[in-house]
Amino acid sequence: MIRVLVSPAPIDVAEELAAAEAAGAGAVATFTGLVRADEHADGTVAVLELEHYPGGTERALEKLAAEATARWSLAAATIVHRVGPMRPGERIVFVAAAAPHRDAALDACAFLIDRLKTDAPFWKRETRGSSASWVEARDADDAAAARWGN
Amino acid sequence: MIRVLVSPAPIDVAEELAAAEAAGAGAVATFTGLVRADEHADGTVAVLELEHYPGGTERALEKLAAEATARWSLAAATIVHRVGPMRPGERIVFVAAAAPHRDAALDACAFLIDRLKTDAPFWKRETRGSSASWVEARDADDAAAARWGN
Amino acid sequence: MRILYFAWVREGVGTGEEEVDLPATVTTVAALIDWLATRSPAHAAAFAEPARLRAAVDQEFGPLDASVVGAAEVAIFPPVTGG
Amino acid sequence: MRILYFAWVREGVGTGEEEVDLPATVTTVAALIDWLATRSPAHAAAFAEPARLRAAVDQEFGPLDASVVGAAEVAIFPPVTGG
Repeated sequence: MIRVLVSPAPIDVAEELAAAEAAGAGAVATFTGLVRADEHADGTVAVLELEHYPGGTERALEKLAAEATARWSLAAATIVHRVGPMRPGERIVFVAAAAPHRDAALDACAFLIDRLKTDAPFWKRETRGSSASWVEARDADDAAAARWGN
Repeated sequence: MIRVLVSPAPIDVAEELAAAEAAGAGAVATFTGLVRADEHADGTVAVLELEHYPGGTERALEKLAAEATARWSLAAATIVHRVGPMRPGERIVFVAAAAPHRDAALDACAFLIDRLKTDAPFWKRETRGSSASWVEARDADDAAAARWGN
Repeated sequence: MRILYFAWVREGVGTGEEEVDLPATVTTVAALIDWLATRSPAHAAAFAEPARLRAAVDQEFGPLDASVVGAAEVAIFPPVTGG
Repeated sequence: MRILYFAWVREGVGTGEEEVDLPATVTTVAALIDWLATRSPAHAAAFAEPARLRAAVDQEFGPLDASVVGAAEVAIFPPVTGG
């Protein structure tokens, strides 16, 4: 089962997790990314906005889920990413991998989120007080994605 | 936040995940283990029963959660393990780790489940058809736990 | 050819999408960016640092020397920051 | 001293818990197991392969040469298989 969803609606993790579990494998690993309220000198993040590439995003995520499914023989690969404005504490992204054994589920889950960070066309804009700025890409994300090879 | 629960009741992952998310960190990784319906020559698993060491189990799990919290500066570490009889598709175990960044959450989650497999006093008995047998420990579990050091 | 812009590239150029008639001499993403930069000062400013740009040709991510020959849609954008 | 048994060790011994008065000469888990084996043929059979046994002294997991001196509770069981 491959499940990809890009939506402005809040992410329902209970529903997504239940769907991944229903694939019948014994091990399900998940990762949830939430909007952090980082304290910076210029104030707390009040709003995070996610822009994406409609069509291109879904295509990139489906490709990623298919790659993970083939590599770890997954019973289920789920990628749900929220877009539009969101507030601290809200979920940005949820990924899940279901496999017969835990090492495959855990590795595939880490792969999905690492590669999503570098391969999927999303862009974050933070608003702190009255100033908005685009979030810069992190070299650490490239390094994390690179450890999985091509 | 450290949360340890050993109970015969079904595991409510939505509630547990929400509690881990509420700790305020940006990254939450989880692992769910479910009863598999492995097809063997002697028949499908009809019932899995988990025995444990009351008191000793909670102590071992709290120690494990505290170790993970210290090692990865977790905002939340959750270990919920079901005991008693359960059926294929039901959740046996749920672990969650919340941290400011994803690498810590993912590593801590893998650590929690790897070490739980070797360090927590649970024993599985499978009933297939009319015969019941205790599940043998796996060398692979010792190897997985050992990679985290002492 | 449909050209799409995202994030600060979109804001810099001043539009998210435009249709262009590409000269046959423009065959790569890098050449396309150079050619687009001549359309307005805003384009030129948005494309001032090609090292900060990424692209997808017909929704397929690729390097700046990827071919755009025959493509229907090229997207130009900053390094991605999702997840 | 309270002795606890779990899983197939419990089934083999025939009880999950017993109280024993330990001789002062018995100071380690391994010695305790040897001593318990003399209590009945069922104990002896359950403890026949010490390599398959694990133990916790006062709920602290330890090797078979761990001390039991002064302990209130010792648990003897097979390798764990949870998760």
